[in-house]
Amino acid sequence: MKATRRDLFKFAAGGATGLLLTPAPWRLVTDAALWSENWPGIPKPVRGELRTRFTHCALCPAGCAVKARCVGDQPISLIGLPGKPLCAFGLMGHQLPYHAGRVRQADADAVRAVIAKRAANETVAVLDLRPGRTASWTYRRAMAALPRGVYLAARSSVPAVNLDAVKIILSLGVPVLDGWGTPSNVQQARSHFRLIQAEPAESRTALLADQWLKIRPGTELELVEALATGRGGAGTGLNEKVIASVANELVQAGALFLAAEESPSVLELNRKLGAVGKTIVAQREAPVPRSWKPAPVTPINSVPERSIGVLLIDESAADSYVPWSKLEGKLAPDALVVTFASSQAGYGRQAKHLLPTAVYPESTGDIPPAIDSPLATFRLTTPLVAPPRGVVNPAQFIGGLAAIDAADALRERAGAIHAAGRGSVCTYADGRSIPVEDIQPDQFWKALNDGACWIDEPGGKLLPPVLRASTPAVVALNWEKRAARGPMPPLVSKLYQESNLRVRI
Amino acid sequence: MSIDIDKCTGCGACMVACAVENNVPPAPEGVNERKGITWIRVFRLDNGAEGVDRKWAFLPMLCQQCGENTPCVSVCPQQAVQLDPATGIVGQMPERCLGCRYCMAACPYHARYFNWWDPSWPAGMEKTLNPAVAPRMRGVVEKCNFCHGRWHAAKARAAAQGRRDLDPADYVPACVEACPTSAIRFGDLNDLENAPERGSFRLLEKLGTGPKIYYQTQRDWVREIAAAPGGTERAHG
Amino acid sequence: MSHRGTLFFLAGALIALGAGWAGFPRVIYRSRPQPVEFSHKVHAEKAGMKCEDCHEIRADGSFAGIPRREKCAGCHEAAMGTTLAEKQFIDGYVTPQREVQWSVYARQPENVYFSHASHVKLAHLECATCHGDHGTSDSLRPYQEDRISGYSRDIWRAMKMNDCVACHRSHGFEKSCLDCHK
Amino acid sequence: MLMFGLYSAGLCLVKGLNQTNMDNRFAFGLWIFLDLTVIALGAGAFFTGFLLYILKVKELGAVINSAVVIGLVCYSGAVAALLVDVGQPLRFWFTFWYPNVHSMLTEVTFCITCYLTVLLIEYVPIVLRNRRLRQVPSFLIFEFELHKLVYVLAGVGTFLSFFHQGSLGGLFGVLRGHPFAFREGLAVWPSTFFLFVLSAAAAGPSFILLTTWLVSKISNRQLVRPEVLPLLGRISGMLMIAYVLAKTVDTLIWINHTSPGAGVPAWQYYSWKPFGTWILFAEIVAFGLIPALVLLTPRLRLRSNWLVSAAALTCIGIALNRFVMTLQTLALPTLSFDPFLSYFPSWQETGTFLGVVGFGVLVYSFSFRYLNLFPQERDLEQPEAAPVREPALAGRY
Repeated sequence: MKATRRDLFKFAAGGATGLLLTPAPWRLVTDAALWSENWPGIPKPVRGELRTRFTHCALCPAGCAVKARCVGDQPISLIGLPGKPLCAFGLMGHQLPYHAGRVRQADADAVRAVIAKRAANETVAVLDLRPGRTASWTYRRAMAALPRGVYLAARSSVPAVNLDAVKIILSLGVPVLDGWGTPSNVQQARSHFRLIQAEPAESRTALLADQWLKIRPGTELELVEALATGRGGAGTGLNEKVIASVANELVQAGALFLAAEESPSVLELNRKLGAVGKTIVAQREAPVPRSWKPAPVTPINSVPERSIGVLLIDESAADSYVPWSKLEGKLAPDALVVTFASSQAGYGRQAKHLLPTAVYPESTGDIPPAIDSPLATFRLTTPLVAPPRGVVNPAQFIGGLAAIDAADALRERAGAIHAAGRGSVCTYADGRSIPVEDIQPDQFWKALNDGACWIDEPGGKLLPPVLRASTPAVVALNWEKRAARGPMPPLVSKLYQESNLRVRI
Repeated sequence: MSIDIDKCTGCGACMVACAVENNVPPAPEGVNERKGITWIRVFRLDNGAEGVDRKWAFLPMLCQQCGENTPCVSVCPQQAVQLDPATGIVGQMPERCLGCRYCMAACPYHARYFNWWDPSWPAGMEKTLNPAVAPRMRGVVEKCNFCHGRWHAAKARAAAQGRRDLDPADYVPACVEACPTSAIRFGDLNDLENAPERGSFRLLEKLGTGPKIYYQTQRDWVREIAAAPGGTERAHG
Repeated sequence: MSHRGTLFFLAGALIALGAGWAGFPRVIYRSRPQPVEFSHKVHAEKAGMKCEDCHEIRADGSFAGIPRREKCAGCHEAAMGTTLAEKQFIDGYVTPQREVQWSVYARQPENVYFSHASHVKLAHLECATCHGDHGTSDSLRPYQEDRISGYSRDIWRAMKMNDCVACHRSHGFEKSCLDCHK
Repeated sequence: MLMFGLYSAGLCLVKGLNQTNMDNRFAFGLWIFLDLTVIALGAGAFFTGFLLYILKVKELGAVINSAVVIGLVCYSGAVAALLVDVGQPLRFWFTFWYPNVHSMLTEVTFCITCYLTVLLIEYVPIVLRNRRLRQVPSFLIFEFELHKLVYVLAGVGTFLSFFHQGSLGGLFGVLRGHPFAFREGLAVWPSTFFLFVLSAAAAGPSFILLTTWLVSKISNRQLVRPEVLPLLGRISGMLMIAYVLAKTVDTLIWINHTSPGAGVPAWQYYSWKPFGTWILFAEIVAFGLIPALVLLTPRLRLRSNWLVSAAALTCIGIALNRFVMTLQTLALPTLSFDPFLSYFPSWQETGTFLGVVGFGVLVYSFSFRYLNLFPQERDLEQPEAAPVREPALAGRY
């Protein structure tokens, strides 16, 4: 018998009916839906034991204490300590190692060789974009050891601000409420100081300030003069009644007077108002081993033109940048510029070589006392993540040029601090604070590494700072400005792109 | 949960902390504030004045966890949205969601977000994801659930100690934990000490959706703007 | 004529049924052996160990799951028995300090939250209630995963959502999706 | 056009909905508008069926087939668009497996799918009338059986479509979050439920009238007896007038009671350009009352150009109403600090839209070419069929 077309139909129909009575079709439909739960492209978070580790945030000079929640050794979220919160940027810190623009590879040895050759008979200069660290001391030691070494700091040493004593702040465009100083301190002090913001732009601080002086761009110093002398100030675009009342206010309350830029007149006014020595005090550094012989800090302006043969720039923890135009003139015609950075964003374009560095939270180092801490402090930032292979530690590299082993510099300094026997160490895990003389050096060192802060004892009156004309009354430190130069964690898109909360500067 | 608008400085810490906690991916190319995913989103209000009289206020907006005839729950065709009777949290089930976006149309607070893109993190960053929260797939709706992963963790911790009930300290959402000015406070509305304080208001109360987020402010213009429904010319959405 | 048609019809139906019931399961699951031979029986009986000795619940209530190499190495630093499996394990993993890439039979989908702590410590469930006789099995059966959805076959055996829901319902614990989903 | 449609739909399915210009605030776009509109226009199918088989309005036998095809076209198109519109098409069956009975969308999905099958079954006999198929005896029997069924089907169909037309209205009526759309209900359904049913019923006949007229113009044949179209017009007109009245009452209630109750004075909605009060006027009077009156005045009704343009107006009116309910609702801000939103479909959306339309035109014209859509056609002696010119159709669709 031969099957006709109709039989074939019947056969197919039978097959279909039969199939419907099996799990197959239903399972396929279900699986298709399940597949949509984990089709390619949906990552699976790593499971593991949850641990808590402590470190300090190295993103800005505030150096807030950080409590990291880790799965195994991998931090999955950062948070501040109770009462000492992190800023938005700090909360994303653990994502920095994964930003797209990161540079990972370079031939460090070749660069080292070249520098060593030229260092013999040319001026070698180190530009330190965050002075006051132990690394900075290493640079100064190295430069002292080299025949013609010069140590340049991006900014001269900053006096500290004693926020507790502050009654009123007149800020010339300093983002006081938006990334300046230690956010938690500013927040707590906010209740007892009045903020007058003189700024042309409608910044966040300006709008949150008690009073906003909307001055014409570039008339900050004119305003200062007017406040000092009580005359003029028409150029600022404010009427003299306002200026007078502000000046009056400042005199009433021993004011702190902030300025974004270095200027003698600002300094003068601060002195006149009696802020210096009361609210503007000397920045104190933690003790340093006596054996360390540092080179002096050379102001960039005093470097002779076209004198630098080799310029080494440490961008690894930059908090303030020097405009390239300012450096260019100082370089010899065939100068060799090497920058230590994690991305091309900074001086990478101008430098001949870029040696990749670890980024927070991979990096190891210490954070100088915050601008709003009148007391000396010593805080380590210890790696939460292992840095990738091929990154260079600038301090060890530059130290190496002068045959200085900087690997243990931090430990040596900790030893010196312990030897001094002053102050106490506050451990974050248990929140206890122990006087230094009560613990052993290695305990002290261990505590520092496990997340602890050494704070000098408050004793003694706050010394007035040594102020040169070039000293900024108070430097504006602002992660947003810094971020404009350096890479940002991917999630900042939440602030800049997916909401209109902030605008890029 | 109660939010003090006067304390909010619009720093955005809550938004970041939330995204980190809940594995919300960073924005792909071409995402704007209308296509992005921000379970908590800080809106910027201003008093409409110009120049030095101009004042800002920041209003953190998250799912209001509506308690009475919750708009999104009733509309979902396949029970992907649910009001948890025990916690009062409005839960969104990404694995059940069809992606019809009816719930988003229904939500007057625009607190629901659609995954327009496949979730993607820069290479290596998926290691930093939070195992307590499952990443969502493309084409589904997601929203704030008061960091439910933390609630689970807290329960597990309690269980390990043989407790069934939670202490208030055991469970705090990420935004609350991160807020530098503690403008956002969190607690069980059933406890007396968490009863909304006098003068606090809720957004679009008249819609009768019974939101569980209470806002406070001393500034009249803020109250006037925040409390009034219907758009304003000086909108800053 | 017409019953000839019926014949064809039935033939089709039968073939389809066969394919659907017998053939389909073979096709849909990808099967792979576990990297190391392991006998729960031996550990339970000879060594007299209990489940929680290896599969512990951590202090924070999270579940450690399959023990990591260190834990095994705690006993098996050097060979204790004479079995080939143990020798392979020590040479292949303990000595070179490699982690064993186990395939987890009971691995739930990513969006499922399951707390062993609350089920074991509060509800006092036996492991066998969900895991069956796995604890007394003498050898590890090959791991079968669904080719399309990528989930383990064991989920379909005894750990489907319906199974959870059924039990929760019977004990009146069924509150909301968020109880078990994340 | 179809190709382009398929391509853009494919893009949306493969790359995801980021291809569209919809966003978190404008969660619904062109497609939902399309769905609501075509389904409303497709309502002609059920209503004509209802009149013909249940109320025994015999004249309508002339257009019933065409009506069924239109219905089929519209519904299948709508379903296709919906499948592209959802983020996870693979999970479509969840709605049937885990239905949430409180959701209007569930109601819609259920009814539409059921009704689509009904339409398919109704479509079968039309197919079977095809000359060549008629040679197969067993099909003849089958068809005969079906004919007994058709009354049941019509009943079921009417019931189903009555529901989903309504629930489509309910879709927005229940949006408590959008005072602009929210309406208090009669029984479990908001008033929009019934308004949609009514308006759909009103628009359906008009649309059939329109297409019939179009087709006969294009194929320059007379398809139906001259009295049929005016009849359709009259039906449409009567329903329309009812609809307009109901709508007016509803609007008044909403302005004076519902909306203020939600804390929004109604004028606020219309303070946003370009949606001034004119849109309300257009919806109710220009595209509602006027065509209704025209269709109800016998003298005008008998003039084909008046008749047709009135029908057209009606259809536009319905489309406008659907537009207001979907897009304007979403565009209006709810929070005080919301902006008024604007939205313009991306080319992928438009492509899919056109694809659906193209598909509709294609199916319809093929059915017209090979099947016997207009039984009376053969009675009215005519020259042989002229080929169908699609673009012309497409443009006017």
